[in-house]
Amino acid sequence: MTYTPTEMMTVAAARALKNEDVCFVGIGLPSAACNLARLTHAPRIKLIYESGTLGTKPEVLPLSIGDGELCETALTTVSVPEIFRYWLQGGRISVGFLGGAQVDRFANLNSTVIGPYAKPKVRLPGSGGATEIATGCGQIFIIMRQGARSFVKQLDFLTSLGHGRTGRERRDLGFKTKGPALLVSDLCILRPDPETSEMMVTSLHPGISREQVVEATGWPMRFAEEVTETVPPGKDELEVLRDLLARTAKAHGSAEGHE
Amino acid sequence: MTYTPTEMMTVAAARALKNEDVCFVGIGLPSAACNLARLTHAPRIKLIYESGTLGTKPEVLPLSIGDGELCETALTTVSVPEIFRYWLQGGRISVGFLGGAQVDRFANLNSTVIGPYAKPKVRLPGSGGATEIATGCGQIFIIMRQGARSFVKQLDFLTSLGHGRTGRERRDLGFKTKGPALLVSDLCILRPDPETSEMMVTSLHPGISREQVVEATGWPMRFAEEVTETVPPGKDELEVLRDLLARTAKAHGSAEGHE
Amino acid sequence: MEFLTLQNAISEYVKDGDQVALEGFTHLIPFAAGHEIIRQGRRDLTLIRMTPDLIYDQMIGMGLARRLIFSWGGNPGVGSLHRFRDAVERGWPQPLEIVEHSHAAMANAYDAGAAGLPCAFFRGYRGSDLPSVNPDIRFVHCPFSGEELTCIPSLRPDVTIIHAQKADRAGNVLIEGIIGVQKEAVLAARRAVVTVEEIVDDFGPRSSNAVILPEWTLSAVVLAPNGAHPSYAHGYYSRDNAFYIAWDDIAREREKFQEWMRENVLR
Amino acid sequence: MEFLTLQNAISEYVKDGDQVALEGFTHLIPFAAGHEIIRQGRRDLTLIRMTPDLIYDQMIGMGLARRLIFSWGGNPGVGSLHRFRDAVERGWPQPLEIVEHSHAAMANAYDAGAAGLPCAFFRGYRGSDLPSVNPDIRFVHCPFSGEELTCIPSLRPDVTIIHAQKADRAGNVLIEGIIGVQKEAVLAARRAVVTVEEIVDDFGPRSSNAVILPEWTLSAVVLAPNGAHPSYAHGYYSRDNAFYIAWDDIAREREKFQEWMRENVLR
Repeated sequence: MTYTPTEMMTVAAARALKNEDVCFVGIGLPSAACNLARLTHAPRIKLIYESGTLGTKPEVLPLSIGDGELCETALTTVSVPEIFRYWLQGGRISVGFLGGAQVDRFANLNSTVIGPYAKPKVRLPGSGGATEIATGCGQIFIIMRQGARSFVKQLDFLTSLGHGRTGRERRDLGFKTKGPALLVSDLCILRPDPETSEMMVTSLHPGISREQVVEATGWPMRFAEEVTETVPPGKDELEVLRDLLARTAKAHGSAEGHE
Repeated sequence: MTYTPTEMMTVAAARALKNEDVCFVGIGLPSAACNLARLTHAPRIKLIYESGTLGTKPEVLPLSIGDGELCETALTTVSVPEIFRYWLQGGRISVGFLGGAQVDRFANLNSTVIGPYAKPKVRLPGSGGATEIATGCGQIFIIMRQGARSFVKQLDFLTSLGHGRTGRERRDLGFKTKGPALLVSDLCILRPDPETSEMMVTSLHPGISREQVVEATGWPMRFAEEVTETVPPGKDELEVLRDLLARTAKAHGSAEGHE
Repeated sequence: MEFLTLQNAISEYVKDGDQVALEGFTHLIPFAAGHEIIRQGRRDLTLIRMTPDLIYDQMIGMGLARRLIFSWGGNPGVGSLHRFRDAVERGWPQPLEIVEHSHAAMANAYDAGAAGLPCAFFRGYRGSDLPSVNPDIRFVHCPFSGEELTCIPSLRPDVTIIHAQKADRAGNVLIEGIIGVQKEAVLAARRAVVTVEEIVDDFGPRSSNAVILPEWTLSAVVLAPNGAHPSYAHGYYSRDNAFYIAWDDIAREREKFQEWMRENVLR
Repeated sequence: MEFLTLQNAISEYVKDGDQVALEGFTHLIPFAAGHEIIRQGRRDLTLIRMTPDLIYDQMIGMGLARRLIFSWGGNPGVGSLHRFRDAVERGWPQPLEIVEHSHAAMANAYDAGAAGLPCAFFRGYRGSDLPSVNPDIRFVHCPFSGEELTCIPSLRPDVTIIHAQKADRAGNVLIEGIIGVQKEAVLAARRAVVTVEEIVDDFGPRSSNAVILPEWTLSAVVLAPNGAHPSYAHGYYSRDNAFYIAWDDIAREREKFQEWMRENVLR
């Protein structure tokens, strides 16, 4: 069964989630991955959106972080200060999903500006919940399309701490949380080197060469000793994902729904 | 119509409350006074109990600060942290009612211990909400039975700040709230001297002599230049109060209900 | 609390130069009130919102704002807020000073404002570049554990405006669904205006812990049915996601934006 | 979360020497759980409660407590807690170390614990003698306004036990009415046990903002009908005010108290 790179990326991210996880979900690809996991191998996963919805089970993916669907299908809905104070800062979240316009080799993220902050070439939306999600969740999964402009040697701005600019800052600041443990792109899967915390390719998606990955990376990409091939999306995974996206597109009156 | 000293005290306190007031109500006499005001001249007064009930209209007086009656007749009920953070500390309360085992000439209150703190002769319940009610409400009304053991020269412990041990501490600490503006006893009504903040008798209840008040006070009691006689409880005030206490006693299966 | 028309509420309670917070976290965004502010041509406003959203994109594009305090400036699920970007990137129609925070920081700052505190203490920003561009972000130590904590000034808007489902005849306001930071934003503000979908005699049977703002915490209550569109009102109408998608094209070019505002807001 | 009998929940989750919080602000006080702790003879407990109430009067009188963290130690509307007084005034049945706070302080300390912070910042205690007898009360300055604020350690009990109206089959817990500090006390604790009036298939139609503790925040849920008596459960039974009044006489004398406990709790 044929599939798109985005589908491969979404499925690979979904597979990393477990029934026991309590997930802080962002809109877009993370929302697709988390709900795909919930609708396939992890029916008991708990999804939390920063709009305050606890244990939500949306039928269609939200366009916004606060769509009514999230509240109507939630166990309950609390205030936004409570979500950030009792639930995120309180250490109740096991996995936080993040993305951004730029990521560096130590999985630090930029979602603030391209160019200088005072005079940006592109003003991006900014942190939202990301800055504290990055440090408050048990571990962080990053899901991003890979390219030389997004996988950069040097971030224009560090919005959300990964492992730090040298890979040591997170440890030095004394965080008990793991930080970025997984980065899934449309080309491959990366995990941090246990020693240096530099993200290394541990799995290539089917049909993707090391050269393609190197070309799509703004720093000299490292590969793990053993690089496996990502298991392609299964028929059931694709069917559930496509149904979900079709329902979503129909609901939002757009071709892409959550994109 | 004859009446008891307690009834005089309760009625006098009730009269000081206005429709516009938002009251932080304690159990016992304050609760009786606030609800008497609500059932007579101040039907629009807002009553808040520290158990989290906003705008409550109890049919019978609560025995405890958290009786179900308070919640069932409230506009809504919030958490206890919210009551103290958003409502009291947030500056939303115009009048706080307090009492205690001991009061001094500057209307500081002791509800903690009789005797030394480390080895108390009598261990009293303690602050409860009082310490922050004393400083957080727009003004404080105190309602207490008067006697040489309760109106003392020197507090064994200062639980709740009135105007301070010398009458200047409240001002020096920079509080914007007024502090004790009224003290109603079973003998008289006291208000602070605008200069020294010492509580002075401004009104004697009918039939009470200056000598009786002096005898029932542990410090040389001062009298205002003009001391009036408290208007005795009216027929309607007494009927409403007695009905309320009768309903209450019946509901709690005790002779005294709220006492 | 007084019941007012939208026009009178805005003219009485929103002044030039005010710090204004129109809150509503995706849900219950007070668009009708924002449009009235635009029609009345307020100037030099400091706009406060966690997510500026389309309503601030419109107010910024119409030149009402001198300053923006925010934490996420995008079109949710769609992309950029083009008017916000044009103001920050090219100073059109006028330069926009930004005070940038994270969601956690804004939520804590509203909470601290509602609690009457001068500042909020939380665990945030560590390892991020944001403190280097926002001097309002300081760090203090817990006197017991020694842990470094983050401290920012509380938010105390001159006026907060929110939209809610219902008011009763007394002017008490009931909010349901995604409640966001509305209660905190109202309690943190000097003045508060609430637009509502409907005014009912009585809220009737309800949870004893329903989210209700007592009338004595509000300056004015305004009947404004559909007042949150294209945002939504839980139990009344759903989010107009198609419009949020369409806004991307409407707001991309200055002229098209201005024409749309003339046609749909100003007249 | 696991569904357990009361006996198994207490033996598994309450250990000698633990910091234990049985919360419930007048409403929903977990008496049944407290009685089971007494039957199992736990020792050296640090008891945490804003209002010790009759349940801690009983636990203190039975010699379970080494230390008490509290803010109001009376019998509401009745008078003294005689067992508490006997322990503090005469060290019977054993000396009781007290850590004394105000309600505002305790509420803020639970809130800070739930928020994962090491300490709570609020405006309190100024002008009172309490800071002179409680070294845990410190003062810090707001870095922006310079205002002096109060700082106390957050409460992080080893185990919190509360009583609630309902659990569903998954173990989620619904609380209604006077909710007190129960949610904060549970989220601040390392372990949490909830006793409930009933277990239902599904909570059914409810406010979208109902106060619910997800099962994954709890260690154990226990079916314990009438488990709050003589306190009450909103919607199930009301407060036994007559018993609270009668307790004054039962607890006044050591022998009468011990006999009552033997007759009504131990057997």
